[in-house]
Amino acid sequence: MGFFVEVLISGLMAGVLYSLVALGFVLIFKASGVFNFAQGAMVLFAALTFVRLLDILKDTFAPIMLSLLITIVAMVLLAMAVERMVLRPLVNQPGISLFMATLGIAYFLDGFGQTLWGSDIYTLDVGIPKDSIFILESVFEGGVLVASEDLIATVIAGLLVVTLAIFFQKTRIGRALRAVADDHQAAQSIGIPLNYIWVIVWTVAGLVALVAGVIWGSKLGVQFSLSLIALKALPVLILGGFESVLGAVIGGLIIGAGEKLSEIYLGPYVGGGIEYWFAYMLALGFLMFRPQGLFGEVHIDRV
Amino acid sequence: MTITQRTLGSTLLKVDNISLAFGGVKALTDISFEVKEHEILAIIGPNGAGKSSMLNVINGVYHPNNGSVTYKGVQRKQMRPHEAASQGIARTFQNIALFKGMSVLDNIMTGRTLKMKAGFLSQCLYFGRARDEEIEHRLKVEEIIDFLQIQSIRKTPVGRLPYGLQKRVELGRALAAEPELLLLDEPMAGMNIEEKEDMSRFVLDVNDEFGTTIVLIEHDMGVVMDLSDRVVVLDYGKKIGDGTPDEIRNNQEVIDAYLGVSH
Amino acid sequence: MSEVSIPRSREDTLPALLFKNAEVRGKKTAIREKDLGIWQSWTWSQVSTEVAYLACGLAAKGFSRGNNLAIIGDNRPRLYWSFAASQTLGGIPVPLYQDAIAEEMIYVFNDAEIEFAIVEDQEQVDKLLEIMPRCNKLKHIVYDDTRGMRHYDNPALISYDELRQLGQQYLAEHADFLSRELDQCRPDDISVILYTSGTTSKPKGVCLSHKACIDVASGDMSFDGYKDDGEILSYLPMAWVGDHLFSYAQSIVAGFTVNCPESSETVMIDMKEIAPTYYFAPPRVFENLLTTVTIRMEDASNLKKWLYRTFMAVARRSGSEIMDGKRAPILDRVLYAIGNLFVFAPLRNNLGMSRIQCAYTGGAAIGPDLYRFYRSIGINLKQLYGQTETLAYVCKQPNGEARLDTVGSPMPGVDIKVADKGEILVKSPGLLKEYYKNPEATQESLTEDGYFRTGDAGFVDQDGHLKIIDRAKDVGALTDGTMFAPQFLENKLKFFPFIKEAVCFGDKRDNVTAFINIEMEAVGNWAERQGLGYSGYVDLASKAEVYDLLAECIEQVNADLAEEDSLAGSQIKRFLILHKELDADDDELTRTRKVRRGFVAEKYGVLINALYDGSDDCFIETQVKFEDGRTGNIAATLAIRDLKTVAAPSALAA
Amino acid sequence: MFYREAGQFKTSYQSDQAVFPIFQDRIFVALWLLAAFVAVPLLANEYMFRAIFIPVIIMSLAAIGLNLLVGYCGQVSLGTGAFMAVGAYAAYNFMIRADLNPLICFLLGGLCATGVGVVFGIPSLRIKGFYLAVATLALQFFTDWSFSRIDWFTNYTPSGSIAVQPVEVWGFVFDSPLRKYLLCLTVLVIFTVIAKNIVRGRIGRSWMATRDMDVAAEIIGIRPVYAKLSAFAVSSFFIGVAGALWAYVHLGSWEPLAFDINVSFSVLFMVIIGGLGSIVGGMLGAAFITLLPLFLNQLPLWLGFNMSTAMVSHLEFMIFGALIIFFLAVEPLGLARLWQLAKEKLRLWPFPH
Repeated sequence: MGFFVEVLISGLMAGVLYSLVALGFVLIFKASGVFNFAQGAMVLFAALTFVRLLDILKDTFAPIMLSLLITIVAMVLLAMAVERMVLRPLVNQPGISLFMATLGIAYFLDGFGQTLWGSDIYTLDVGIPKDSIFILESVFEGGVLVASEDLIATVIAGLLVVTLAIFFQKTRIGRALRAVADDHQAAQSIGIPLNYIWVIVWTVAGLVALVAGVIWGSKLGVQFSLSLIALKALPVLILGGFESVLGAVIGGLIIGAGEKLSEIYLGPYVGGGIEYWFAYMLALGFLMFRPQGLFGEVHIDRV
Repeated sequence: MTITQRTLGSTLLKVDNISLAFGGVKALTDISFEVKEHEILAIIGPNGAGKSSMLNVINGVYHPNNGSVTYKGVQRKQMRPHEAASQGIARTFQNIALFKGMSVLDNIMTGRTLKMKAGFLSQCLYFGRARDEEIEHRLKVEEIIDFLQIQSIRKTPVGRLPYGLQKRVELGRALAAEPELLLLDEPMAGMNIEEKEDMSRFVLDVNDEFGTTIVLIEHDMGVVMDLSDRVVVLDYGKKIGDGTPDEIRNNQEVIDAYLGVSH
Repeated sequence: MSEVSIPRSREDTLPALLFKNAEVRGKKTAIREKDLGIWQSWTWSQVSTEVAYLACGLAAKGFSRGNNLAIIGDNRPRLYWSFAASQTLGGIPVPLYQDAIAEEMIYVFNDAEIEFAIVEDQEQVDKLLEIMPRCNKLKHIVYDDTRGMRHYDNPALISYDELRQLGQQYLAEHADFLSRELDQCRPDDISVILYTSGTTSKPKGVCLSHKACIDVASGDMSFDGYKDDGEILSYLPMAWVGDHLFSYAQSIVAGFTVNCPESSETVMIDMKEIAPTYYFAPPRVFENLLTTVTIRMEDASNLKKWLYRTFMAVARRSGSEIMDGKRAPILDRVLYAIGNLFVFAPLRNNLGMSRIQCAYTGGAAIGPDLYRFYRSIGINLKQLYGQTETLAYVCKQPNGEARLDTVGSPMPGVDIKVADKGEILVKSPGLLKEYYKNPEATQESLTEDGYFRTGDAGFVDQDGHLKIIDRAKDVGALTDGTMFAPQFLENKLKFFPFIKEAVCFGDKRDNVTAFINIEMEAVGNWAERQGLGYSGYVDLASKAEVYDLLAECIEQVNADLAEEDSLAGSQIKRFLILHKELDADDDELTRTRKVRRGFVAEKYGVLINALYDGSDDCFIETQVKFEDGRTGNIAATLAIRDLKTVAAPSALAA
Repeated sequence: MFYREAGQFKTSYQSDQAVFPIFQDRIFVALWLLAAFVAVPLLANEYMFRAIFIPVIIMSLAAIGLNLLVGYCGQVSLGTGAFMAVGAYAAYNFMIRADLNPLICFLLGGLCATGVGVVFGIPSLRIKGFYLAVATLALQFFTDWSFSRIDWFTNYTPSGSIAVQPVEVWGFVFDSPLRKYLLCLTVLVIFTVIAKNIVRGRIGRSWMATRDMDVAAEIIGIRPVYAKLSAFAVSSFFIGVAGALWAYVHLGSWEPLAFDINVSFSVLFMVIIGGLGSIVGGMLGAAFITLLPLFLNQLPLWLGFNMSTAMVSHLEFMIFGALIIFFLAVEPLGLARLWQLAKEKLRLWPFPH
């Protein structure tokens, strides 16, 4: 039993990180209707930039703060570039070609990041304690072993989610963003120029990517494979629905937990490694019954 | 010269107490009317009166929450659009729904799909049945092109055509299916006078030459009164009038709800 | 389509030749029509079958020898066949312009006592049903296109297909009927009546015989050397003599293929698809074409524009000569070859003229630029001269002898005489037989020795080319009897950019003098380039330098005139420049900007006298209307200038 | 300019509907075939065959296949690699277990791909656009996993990688690059003709109709089920065969990762850059994407400075990415469209329009 819970928790914690990446997708999709395949690449790019700056600025008075600051600036610039060079020329194009465009962005970022910062594996240490601790000792004898970095990650992710939720529900900009998703005219009528909104959203998505990048990075080291976790996040979206922040979180948890559990309990029968596709199959099966996802909105196409 | 009057046949289409709602919004409430063979019926009403929804119900795009549609004596509950098509119901759309990536010829050709039977293999080789079919149906399509007088744009991609011509092509695509019931959703929206006259001419010719029954939605009262044998008036999803153009013209409720405000 | 036994005849008539084609070139395409997206084609044997059925159909309906068949519609195969069908039965086809007004139609229908009409579509049917009450003879109307006709129940109406059905049966029952009918046709029988749209008088029906059509057709064939492999596009009205000759008579005689365009909007496209080998168009058609070309080139890329300009310059220089195999600078030949690859050939291709062996124009004078353009890009454009009464068969320009100012040399078998006042008299194989039921008209149109009075004034130049200079009625004579053709002189003068209007005098006087209106803009620019100051029109018009300038121009004209014996005498001796522009508001011009000779002569009598009494200048005061309607006076003293004249070559010889 | 169409008129629908109605085009195509079947074999050397022609041809086949699905029917798929893998492994298993004629095995490989394609096409009936794209990703990962973890597919080879003998048909061995080249070329030509025939006929039109406006398509009687599934079927058959060829003729020996998601992406790029909804586009794209890396590798040498292979591959990524965005924004119809525009210009020369 304890073991089950341990697996479950570790799964859920992995899930939180998935949802962190998924959040990036959701933000951009909500506000610009773009399915941003480049989210993973943004994670890698952010992490790379951060870790290399850290290395460069290690002798300054506040390396972390500085490099964080610069990385944020970088992400803003990136957002602007994307708006200027991709979204604006492609405005009013069918969603699918925007999607393919983000494929392009992904490739470009991967290439660019590595050209700029090199392609080795960099260890990232922002002082998150790496030791493991026992929790819930009262519940199970022996308790449950969890890595404290996972705990912290979870906390950070949780905070992020909450802030974003508030941002979307309460702030004027946030509401504007939701309006944009619904229809562009409405957005204009609110008086916020579309391009401006896009920049904001991509920036926010960039920051989310940064956070995700830092956490994953400090966990696995910053390396190319980071850009692949985006692929992991896709099923999360399908499960949660593209438009729903909450969905991204729940979906992430389900996928994370499901993956781990299935690997442990089903894997042995089919030769293991099923976490490689389990999430997808889960999502796919799910699609057939609820195409719009758990929290997605139903669309009636009018003629 | 004397011109023989055309005669209306028996009931072709009958809708009974159709109601339709999206979520909470009621689009249609308890609509009933019938269409006789060879008739031209106009559905009019202010924007949002549920005219298009009515057409969508008839050819199975929407499924009514209750009420039934009886077509050629067969009452039906559920029906997919392509089934409606194979039953001989064709339509055009309020905002043109042509296949932008294809030429005028190909667009109209798609209208023949249901009539083409060639097997997959012979298509791969473009030999025998498939090729003969292509030619045979091309002939039919050319007759329609001739009928609509769009010979000069035959091979043009529809995207490049002016609005009025696109509407014509769309009509052509519908005609290619040789429908018995033709649904026209605002065939003359946004046209100038002569374009409207042409289109009216075509609608009459279609009804006359091919004996096609026509249900059309139109805003231009003049056109409606000239073209239609009968007029059904909708307002906020309810039927408030049903009769000959003259009856409608003098129907107080209609005047208040529609004519009064629109003109 | 089932074959029918082909009727034969000893006599050469158009239908007989048509049926003969079915034997000698039965498999060859006789006619095409762009219909339902492709070029529907009929071989000669198919055509003969169709004609046979149609003829029998008409016969079944009671059409017989002596009947006239009205034919109205666009160029359609079935309508062409109805020519042959009616002729087979010894009837006479009478094509009408499809856009003719009701009045005109009614006149023709009654004049030709038409019982049968065959028309293209509903539109024409409606027209006929409308005038039917006033055309008491009209009994039967056959229509080709059934669209929209289903509810017409007028007993007079019958569709082409029904008629064809009837014909099929009738033929089955009367096997040798056609041969018998055909045998009765004689070459001298009237084959067609073409009504000339009379601008002043009522339309007159020009009756042409089979023989005339056949001789003319074969004459043209031998002249331009085309055979049965030709392609022509028939897009001009069937009621017009040209189309009847080219698209009907010649195609039967020569056996080449006629192509009917899909519709009037698609003529250009169809022209490109077919690329005819033989092409006729009135000047305005060529003009419109050129305009579209220039317009389209306007928005071309600079490179293309440059190519176009550069090589067109070369072409204008020596294109025509190169085509005619005349001498041209070697460099130009090279450039032209390159230009041909990059500009001319593609251009011809896009105009659908890449296969043209000869293209003709006529009916009106063609502008020099226009004429030059087509010839220079390698299209063998030539002029012809003729009228309905001569079956458009009088003069044509032989290959290599195309010149702007002539209409070519007389065709084989054509004899031309120049009567007094230079009126041209023609004896041609294509001469009309008579005006239909109008002997007196026939009388006055023909001289007692059987020449046709064209009503055009002209003369034959040294190389034996005919020059048309004027309508005969406008032509006068000097006291010494030399011909005086004011319009001809004035047009020559007006070719100069500096001259806006010119009025020549000389009828019943002993020499020719002229009023000149300067073209303000052109002369103004010239003056500025010369650094010549002027205060306004009157001032500019009176400048000695301007007089010098114009004197030069006119003396060039004189030089040209001297070339021609018959005109040498009418060189311009003296001229003056008017102090005001001739103006329609002052009734000096017609609204169509033609000079009102008489009015001007009277208004400026003083000046004319001065021109002839040898004085060097003359004071004149004229009343003018200004834009705002006020009237005022302009007074000026106009200088009068003597001009050099050149002695005529013959005079030199003498 | 060199198109002289005057006088080329059509007297039958058959000639009007021909693939190359214009005479000059027929000449042009004939020349191409001549070059491909005669000139290249005479002139090209081993390296060219191996590094350029063979891969380009096989990838063209795959790209054409994917284009049928994405370009003509509008259903985006990121599972190309998977279909190729299925084709390859299926062919392999048929060969070692049933010992059939290799060509048969290739076709059977294609058919297996078709089967898988249809199954994974079913979601397309309910879901659209990127949802579908993601669904196809599922296939990609699933096959990656299956062929690396389920040993039966690899015939229990310890390393999990497969090495095969050169293809031998009726005693004729396709071992030399030239022979391989000719084999692939022939296959490509045949399949291209088939593809063209399909897209110009009823099926093709129903695909395009579904792509352009699915609601309207259904309303005029085109059944979405047929349209979409047939597209999936045909497309994956093409891709499956391409996969088999890729494995057998080009690689000769391969491990599971030979058909991973990057293959899917690069084929998709071929289609986008080459031109959505164009047969020629597939080939152009394949040529472009295959040759660009070679070019990039050479470039530094020509420019006289050397660059680490890693650096080159990064640049490659960047350039691909940039190109994709460029084409989507500037010329969504890709190289094929550019070619078509050029042709239009030539036809109207000297007129601009």
